[in-house]
Amino acid sequence: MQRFINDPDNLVDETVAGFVRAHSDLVRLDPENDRVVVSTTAPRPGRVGIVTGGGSGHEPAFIGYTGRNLVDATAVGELFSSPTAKSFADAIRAADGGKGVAVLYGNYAGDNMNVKMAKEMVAPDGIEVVTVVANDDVCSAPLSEREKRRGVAGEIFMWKIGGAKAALGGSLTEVQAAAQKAIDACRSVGVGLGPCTLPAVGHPNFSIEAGTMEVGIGHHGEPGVRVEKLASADAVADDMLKIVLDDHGLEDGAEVAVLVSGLGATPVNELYVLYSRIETRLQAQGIRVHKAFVGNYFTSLEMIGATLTVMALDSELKELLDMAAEAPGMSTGK
Amino acid sequence: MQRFINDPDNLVDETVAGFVRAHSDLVRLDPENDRVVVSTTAPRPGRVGIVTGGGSGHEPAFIGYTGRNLVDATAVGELFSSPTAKSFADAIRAADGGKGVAVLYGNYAGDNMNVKMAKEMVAPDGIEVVTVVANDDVCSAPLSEREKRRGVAGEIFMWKIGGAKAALGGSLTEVQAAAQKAIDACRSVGVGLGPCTLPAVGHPNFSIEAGTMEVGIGHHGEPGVRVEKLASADAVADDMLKIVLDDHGLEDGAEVAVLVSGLGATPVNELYVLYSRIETRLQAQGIRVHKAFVGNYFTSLEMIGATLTVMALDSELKELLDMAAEAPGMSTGK
Amino acid sequence: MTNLNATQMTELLRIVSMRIDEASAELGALDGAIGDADHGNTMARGFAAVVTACVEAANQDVKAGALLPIAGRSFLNAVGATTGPLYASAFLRAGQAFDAQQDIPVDRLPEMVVCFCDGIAQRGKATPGDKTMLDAWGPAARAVTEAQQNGAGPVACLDAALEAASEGREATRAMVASVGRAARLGERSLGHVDPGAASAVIIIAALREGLANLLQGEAS
Amino acid sequence: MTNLNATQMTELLRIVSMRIDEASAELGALDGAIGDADHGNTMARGFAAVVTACVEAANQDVKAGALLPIAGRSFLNAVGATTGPLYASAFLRAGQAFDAQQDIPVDRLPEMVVCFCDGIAQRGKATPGDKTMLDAWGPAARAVTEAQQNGAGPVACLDAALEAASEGREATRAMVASVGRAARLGERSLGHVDPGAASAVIIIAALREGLANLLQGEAS
Ligand SMILES: Nc1ncnc2c1ncn2[C@@H]1O[C@H](COP(=O)(O)OP(=O)(O)O)[C@@H](O)[C@H]1O
Ligand SMILES: Nc1ncnc2c1ncn2[C@@H]1O[C@H](COP(=O)(O)OP(=O)(O)O)[C@@H](O)[C@H]1O
Ligand SMILES: [Mg+2]
Ligand SMILES: [Mg+2]
Ligand SMILES: [Mg+2]
Ligand SMILES: [Mg+2]
Repeated sequence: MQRFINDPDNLVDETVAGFVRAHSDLVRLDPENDRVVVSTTAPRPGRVGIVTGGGSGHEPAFIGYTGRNLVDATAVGELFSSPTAKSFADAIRAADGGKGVAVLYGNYAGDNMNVKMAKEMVAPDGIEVVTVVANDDVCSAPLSEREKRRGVAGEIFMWKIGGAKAALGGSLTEVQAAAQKAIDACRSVGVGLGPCTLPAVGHPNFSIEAGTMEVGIGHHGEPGVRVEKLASADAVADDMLKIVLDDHGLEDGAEVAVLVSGLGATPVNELYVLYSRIETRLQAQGIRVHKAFVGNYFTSLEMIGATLTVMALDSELKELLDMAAEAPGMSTGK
Repeated sequence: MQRFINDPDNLVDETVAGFVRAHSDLVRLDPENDRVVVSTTAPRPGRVGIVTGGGSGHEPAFIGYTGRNLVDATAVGELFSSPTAKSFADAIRAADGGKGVAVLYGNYAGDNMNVKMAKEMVAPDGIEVVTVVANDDVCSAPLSEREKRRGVAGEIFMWKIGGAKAALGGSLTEVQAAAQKAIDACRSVGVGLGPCTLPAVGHPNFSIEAGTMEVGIGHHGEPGVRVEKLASADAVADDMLKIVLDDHGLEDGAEVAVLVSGLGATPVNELYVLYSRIETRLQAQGIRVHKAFVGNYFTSLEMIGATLTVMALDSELKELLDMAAEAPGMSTGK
Repeated sequence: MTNLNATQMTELLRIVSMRIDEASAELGALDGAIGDADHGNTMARGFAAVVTACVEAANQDVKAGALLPIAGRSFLNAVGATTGPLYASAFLRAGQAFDAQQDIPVDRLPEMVVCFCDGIAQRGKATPGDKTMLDAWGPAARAVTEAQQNGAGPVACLDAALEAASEGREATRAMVASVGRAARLGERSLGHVDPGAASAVIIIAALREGLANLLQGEAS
Repeated sequence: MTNLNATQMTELLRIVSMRIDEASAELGALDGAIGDADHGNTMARGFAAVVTACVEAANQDVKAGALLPIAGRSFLNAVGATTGPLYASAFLRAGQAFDAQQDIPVDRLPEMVVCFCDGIAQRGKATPGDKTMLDAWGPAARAVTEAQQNGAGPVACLDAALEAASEGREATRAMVASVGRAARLGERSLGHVDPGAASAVIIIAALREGLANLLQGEAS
């Protein structure tokens, strides 16, 4: 395992410690809970609070999206494990500015249960809590069972939109509706070329044979829907886009935001190669890219591979997406 | 080779194509030369132009630092190869706003020669050109022969400072002096845990045995000064910091900027683990971190490893560093 | 011995923790095949926290019945994950069945299996055949109830639970996961043992081992 | 045959390009050991561009002497890198030695080696023993001059150049690099052949091969 690790059991604590020190202009640690990262702008009195949380190992997600006009407080879990209910609850308390809190998180059994328990825990504090559950990962269930799909990189768009709506003074219901609309408009797919290793386990989770790729892989290495011969970048881009668009049903003239994220060990230049092809094909179908994000936005330790997320935009989503936001993992808009 | 590649010979062109499409709000392709990326804010009439350039495979460097208050035009080379003299010359022309152009690049034989030839090429255009050569890589030569050292991630600080000085209306001499001051104040070191592969070659450049690490590695995989047993993250951080500080001679009370960059395949969370230790040790020595950057800022394809850069700050460098800048690879300041 | 006091109960849980820890790599590998490889870590971390909390509580001289909610909260706060809420609910349910002011009657210890099953089912809402830990806990709970009705002693009850849980674990191989992380695998989950079912078997085996040790220690 | 026309000169360069291309993996491996593995790619790309440009120029009916600066510029614009300026200067220097209005006298072809050496030395400012391509081109150039003085024919001159360049290449093993990318290696560059010296030998061998082919073709 060629990695920079001390004791694997301390990896998450050390990550969070380094993170809040490196970005002390944008975030701080919750004084009550060192598994909760809070924006220096939070809580915002009179504004809806935005909370998320998830397992570690996806950096800059989840903590990296804590910041101005984005997420107010983020609960941090062990590697690939949901945060505790208590951490979600403390994040909710930290984000609460008196107008309620929207918890925007991904559809995993653990997160579902822990968020639910967190809601119960903060009920005595009188904090009104709503949730939006990201389920953008197309290959994880058929469209007819969308509620079973995993949440993946589309969560970033959900946070961005929810954060912007809250910053504009939207009510709890309005923020929830905007975040829901954002994730409803997102479709994602992942392709894996190489596995990742949980340091405490010490060897890869799973294996991807050299010369093959796993289409539809989850961003913890959950197996995909097809194992195929490794194809060219263009063929992979076409395949990803087809998976996303077949599910999406966009019309000619549609406008979209596109996110191509590396999974951790794919060279950044290759993400641009994928993006170039994706934009070409979108254009050919009469779909306009309003805004693109290309880079390591939502990783899976040192997995080799990439994810594609396409969010369909209407004028409201466009305006919210374009609004300035500043966080360690994403600084966008003016 | 588990990579997203079409024809390896087209990789650079496809990268640049994807890059300018994804970031069309910030950059465009030079209409004369598709190996030159130009900021949408360039040329800035009455301002000194900032140019850089280097081999590909380091994304977001070099192209990613083209943008507002940063680099005006960037020449793009093949993977790990200096751009052509013509590309440097075209970048100089694209950046020229009538007040001269500062070419801020790294100390490699090819870049030195190609920049020199480019200067000759633009002489007939009447563009005044000065150069600053980054040589921040401590392990690549003894301090007494600093002019022989390679330029590595310290280049980012050099661009940031030079770009800010130019934006403030500094003269060509002032911009050159500020960039020179920045790189003089930088020390960097790299540690490699795993090799990288040029797609046209098809197998790794070099090998790093499992369980070992290469201290002082160059960011093209140029061998380091020591091959050692892979140590803990803290021990690696201490070693890197010692190499940098022994060379630097900072005083108690000094203020610094710190950049910890991944080399391409190291999980982002581990960079924060390294950073946490580095800040702890700096503090213990009475050195204050004014600003930190942690992430994949200057990579080497899918090399496993990290680099540390420490820049000593005075009030001028601090002010220039803090100035707002916006480019695909770095968005900082307000 | 008719009752287990807090120290003895802690000792039981320490054995569970030890056995889970030993199996952690194996559980990680099972989870790696159809999930995300962290099941060994989360279970080991959770039970380690349970033991720490119980040792502390036992030192404060509480009754064994009071350990169960303490164990539940410590598991929940230590790991989160899917197993955090599930085993927290398991322990809390057991806490409801036993009086916090009393030690735990040895004869009733096997009821913990039934409580665990109920707590997990209630929190996780999985149904039998979903390929989860419930496919081990469910048969184990039924086996305990049946054995108790037949007048079996506590170790024999746990023996029955262990056998049923092991069969349940093996049966998960033939199931297609339909809740939890592996649910997205569809047919590809076939042939793999569910990691949560595997750890359930280890817990029951460790409870049986611990109880037998305690009774034997007393007998000798 | 007394002169090489543009088509024949292009043919010579095509053979150089072919041989460099064949050796590209090997050159990459040599560069990988002490540098950054791109030397094979850059040389192959550079000479491919040279051939393309020369074919085009030869079709426009220029004289062979005019090909040399065209080759230099095309190499420079194709690859950049370290080799771009060095081989561009090499070709440009050769261009100065031959009249652009004339074809290239066969007897004088070996002078290209001397010109290459001078152009590379002037641009790169390396000194002998620095472990660069100059440690092959330098001995080769001296061998050509000496052979010419002894009245050797053009193929024999290139034979002498090839032998001297090969020895020079082998000698780089014992050198510690002090310019170029490998310079930062210090002692660790010892024992490795310099990739630039290795490609220089291939160029000279290909020139000799090409010239011998042309002369033989004429003789038969
Ligand atoms: N709803 C549920 N009810 C009962 N058990 C569940 C449920 N969802 C998941 N599980 C169990 O959890 C196990 C996985 O636990 P673990 O790996 O620790 O968490 P995660 O899936 O969050 O990584 C599965 O093997 C399965 O037995
Ligand atoms: N100043 C110099 N003069 C002559 N040759 C040089 C000089 N610097 C480097 N070289 C040669 O260049 C070769 C490396 O070329 P190449 O790998 O193509 O470029 P880069 O080093 O930029 O990757 C070295 O093996 C060496 O022979
Ligand atoms: Mg998990
Ligand atoms: Mg190179
Ligand atoms: Mg798991
Ligand atoms: Mg090279």
